[in-house]
Amino acid sequence: MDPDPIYLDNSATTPLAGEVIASMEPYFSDEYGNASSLHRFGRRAHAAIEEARASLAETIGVEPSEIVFTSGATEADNLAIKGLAFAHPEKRHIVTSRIEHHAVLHACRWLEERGYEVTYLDVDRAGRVEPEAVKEAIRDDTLLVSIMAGNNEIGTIEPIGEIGEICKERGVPFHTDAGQAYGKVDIPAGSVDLLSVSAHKLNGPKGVGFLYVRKGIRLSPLLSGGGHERGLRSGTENVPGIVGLAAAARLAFSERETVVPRLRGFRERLIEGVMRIPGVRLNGDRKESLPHIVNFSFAGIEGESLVMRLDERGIAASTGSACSSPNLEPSHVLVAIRVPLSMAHGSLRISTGRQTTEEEVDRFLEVIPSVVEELRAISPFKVEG
Amino acid sequence: MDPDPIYLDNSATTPLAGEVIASMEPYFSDEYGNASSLHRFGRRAHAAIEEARASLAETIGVEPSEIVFTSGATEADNLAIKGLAFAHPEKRHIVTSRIEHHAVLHACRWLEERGYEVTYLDVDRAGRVEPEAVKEAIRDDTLLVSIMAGNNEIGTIEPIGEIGEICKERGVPFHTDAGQAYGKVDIPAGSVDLLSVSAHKLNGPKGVGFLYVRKGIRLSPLLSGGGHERGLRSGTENVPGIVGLAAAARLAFSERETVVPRLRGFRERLIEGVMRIPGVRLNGDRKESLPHIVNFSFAGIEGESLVMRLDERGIAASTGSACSSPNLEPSHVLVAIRVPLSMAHGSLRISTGRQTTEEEVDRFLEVIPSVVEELRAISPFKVEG
Amino acid sequence: MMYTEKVIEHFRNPRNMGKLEGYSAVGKVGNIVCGDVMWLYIKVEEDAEGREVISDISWETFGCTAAIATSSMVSELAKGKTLPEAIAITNQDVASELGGLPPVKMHCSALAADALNEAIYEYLKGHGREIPPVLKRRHERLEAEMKKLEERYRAFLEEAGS
Amino acid sequence: MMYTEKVIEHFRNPRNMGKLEGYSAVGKVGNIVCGDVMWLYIKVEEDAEGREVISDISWETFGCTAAIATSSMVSELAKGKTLPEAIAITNQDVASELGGLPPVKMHCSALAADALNEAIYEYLKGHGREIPPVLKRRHERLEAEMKKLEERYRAFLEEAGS
Ligand SMILES: Cc1ncc(COP(=O)(O)O)c(C=O)c1O
Ligand SMILES: Cc1ncc(COP(=O)(O)O)c(C=O)c1O
Repeated sequence: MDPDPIYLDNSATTPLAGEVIASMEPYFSDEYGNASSLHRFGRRAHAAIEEARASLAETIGVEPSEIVFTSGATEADNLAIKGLAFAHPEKRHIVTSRIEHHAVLHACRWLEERGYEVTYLDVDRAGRVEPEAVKEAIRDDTLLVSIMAGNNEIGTIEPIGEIGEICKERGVPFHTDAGQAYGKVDIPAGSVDLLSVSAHKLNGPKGVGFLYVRKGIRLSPLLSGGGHERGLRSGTENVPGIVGLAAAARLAFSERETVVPRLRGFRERLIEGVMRIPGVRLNGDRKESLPHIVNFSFAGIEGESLVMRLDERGIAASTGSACSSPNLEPSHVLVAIRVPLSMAHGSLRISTGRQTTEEEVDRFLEVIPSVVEELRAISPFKVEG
Repeated sequence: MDPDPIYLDNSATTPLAGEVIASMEPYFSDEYGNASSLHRFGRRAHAAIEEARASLAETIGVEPSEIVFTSGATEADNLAIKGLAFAHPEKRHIVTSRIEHHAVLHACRWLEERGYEVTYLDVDRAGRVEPEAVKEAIRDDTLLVSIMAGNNEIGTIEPIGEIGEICKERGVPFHTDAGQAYGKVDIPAGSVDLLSVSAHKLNGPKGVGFLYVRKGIRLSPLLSGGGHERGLRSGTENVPGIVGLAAAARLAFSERETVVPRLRGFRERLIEGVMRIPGVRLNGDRKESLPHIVNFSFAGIEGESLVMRLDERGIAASTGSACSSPNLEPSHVLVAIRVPLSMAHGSLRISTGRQTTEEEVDRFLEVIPSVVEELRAISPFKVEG
Repeated sequence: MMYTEKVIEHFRNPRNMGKLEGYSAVGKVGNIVCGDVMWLYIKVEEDAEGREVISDISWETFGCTAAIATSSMVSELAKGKTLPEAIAITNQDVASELGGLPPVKMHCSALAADALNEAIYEYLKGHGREIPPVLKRRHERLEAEMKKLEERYRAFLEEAGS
Repeated sequence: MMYTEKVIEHFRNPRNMGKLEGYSAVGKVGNIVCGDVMWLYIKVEEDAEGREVISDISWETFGCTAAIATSSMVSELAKGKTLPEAIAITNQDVASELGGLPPVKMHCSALAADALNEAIYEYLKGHGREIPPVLKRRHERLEAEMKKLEERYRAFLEEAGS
């Protein structure tokens, strides 16, 4: 095994930044109060949460009272979709796309099983939702439009601003899952009503995130109880997690101007390097992409074994292959952008992060041709050199 | 201000134990993988979670596959109650008690607003639910019985074993909220079908907990998505949190035989000391109680100002007074056990923890009479000495 | 919920607390149901120019931090004031002087201003004097509120089963 | 999902991989739809006692870690075996020899045993020999499964819009 593994799976999760750990530590065993408590421990916890709320609100230019803390983007997505459904039972139709994260798709499916109609919009071969298609899909009984800000598998950025304007015109709430996009690209929060974020995609802690809920949008809570978060999400607040989320966001936004161009550079370098290998396809859009995600397909080999072979060589990446999924079907995103099934099986997602170095990218580019060659050597499908 | 504040609000939340922090640290920036990832980072995270799951299962004598990780007891309670409701829409009746935690009560109320019928069982003056009352309340369309293991305000322990047997006979699923009882008293997990736990009540981290779901009990997820936790609770697993939860549980169970008697001793000492003050009432049961919680009412004074005065003197405690609650009503638990309203306003909850010392208890007993006296001096209601 | 420094300071060192010896009148407001009861004692004397002033004042309060701090503050604001000046003290004045109160606690500052009103009302009534319309209106509103509360009190106690 | 050490070891150092020169028969199983395709080559020769044995074996596999490891393992298990012995190798044997497979991956071990069966079936058929009933049954089951998969494949591709 390689002594110093190279982590290129930052869209799955990220290491905690040193600054983030440092921000959380005081809240473990010193300032450990419950933010609802009256005494000094409670007041300090409360102040820490409100400070975090204010600084997160600032990153997207909204009011602190519009930020609802959750356990992550999955909960934020579910709260947005099911929470809106429970609050407006007369609206029975949802518009979303075929390439949403499972948190959105399966929340929609859950409602479908309970009698809702869901329009799953097609995307083009780059993975882009057509704003006109959203316009056509909206009906009088449309509860919600949910289109992600940037795709977690292929990186494609969606036209959130345009879709938001359409929704505003039609008076339909618009939710965007910004699980991958937040902190990486500009999100026109003024165009959205609901927005999901997860800390651990951002060098923040796992198990915490937030949902931005525009003032005036009415949701029913999924987690009822003590009335925390203005009654929208009960449960003792995860103070260190919330503080860590805010620290991670502050870090991401303060570093954006240096980190994002670096990641874009890595992405271009990766595309150039990998596309030299024969029988390779770039999945997604070369330009309109999140900076940190790039997705390839390799003819003749299967993605799970590719990831495992890379792991043997000390490189952590991921795949949308059927063999890597619990239901043994290839990625719905790759299918939606019409990657041929054989190629969908051979997909590889590389995602960089703030800690990724040029040496690591180059080491990957050095290793990948031989790994592909080895696996093709034992494959019955031969690829022209 | 007192330089070394005394924390006697351990039923609100607890400081992280040193062992727990140490167990979590490796998962922040070294073993930071997503437990769903194929590569070594993912495999190690996965192994850590499964180890935690197995060790938690062992504490209550169940199968690892019966443990579902959540963001805390509030989520566990909601998943048990709403999750069961969504999976069994034909059952429209719930049995619970008047003294449940708000997470249970408000989840029930949420269903009530959607057409469910809920029987809120009365309790006796000690806060005990009568098993016979449960038997009488069960109907053919009863979805669930939910009775807490131990009360978070007054400490009363409920007859979970007996209630569980009744539910078993009648074929009705039985949920118990063990948010306060887990790790403190024996819980006959064999008698329950669903059981909620929160880590931060146990010197573990905030934002993580679990729901035990007996094999064969069918729930519909509240958080749909990537299919984590056997499809019952999606969202990237909070690896450090889960590891910390297991470490906290291990610690609690390994120390139980020394810590619990110590806390019981503190409780007796507190009762003896405080009852010497005139115009004091013990709320709850002197014997059948969780070891760490004791609740008093002081005639003629209001609880919020009592807590604030104690805070001035460096002691952190809590109250069920109306003034301390967002809806300005006194604790539903104190009302349910028929504490006269004037006394309900003057309640004080003291809750000790593993880090509490005898010196701290004695310091509280030294301070409390003068604080009570001060507040009575400015109160229009005079108490006979 | 956050209290200002000023609230905390008055809570810690309340001014004019206790029962006043030889008071001219007492205003009793609040109800044990909602958990705030305030008794405000005033002593009214004529000053050198023959105007009636609140020469001394004190209070007894059963209530939260905010209730105690507003009791203390209203007593400071009213002390030495002529009756017309004292009548003009609003709950907004009390809250502002304390640097503001958490929204959920604003009713406590109302209670303090009400207690002052009631004390003056009782004083004027006891001396067979004419009651200014504003004072009378407030007194009637308070009586009505008290009645409502008592009804709620009954319902509450029945629900509580005692 | 956890692989055993043995699976990882075979995945890392697969035995008998590649295309066999001068093979007697090849068994082709799997389908690109489900993402696992295995071609198993055998060379059949008579041993000193005149029995037909699998004197050499190799494979080419498109598939996951488990598919590659089971390919390697089945080739080791079958090498040097007489045809009846080789026919007797089950997918359970393959999985057990690897120390077990994750539940979701058990179908990969089936694939490896199937490929061996198919290769022997093709060998016997190619030489005009009688096919043992067990082999024939399996062959027919595989054909039926393949047809079903191809139908699903069509539906899948249509759904994918290409
Ligand atoms: C786009 C997107 N949405 C939602 C999620 C869910 O986030 P979490 O697993 O933190 O709940 C993820 C990551 O898994 C994501 O990439
Ligand atoms: C008995 C009981 N149940 C549930 C909860 C809720 O736990 P959490 O706030 O961690 O979700 C608590 C504590 O707040 C509790 O004491």
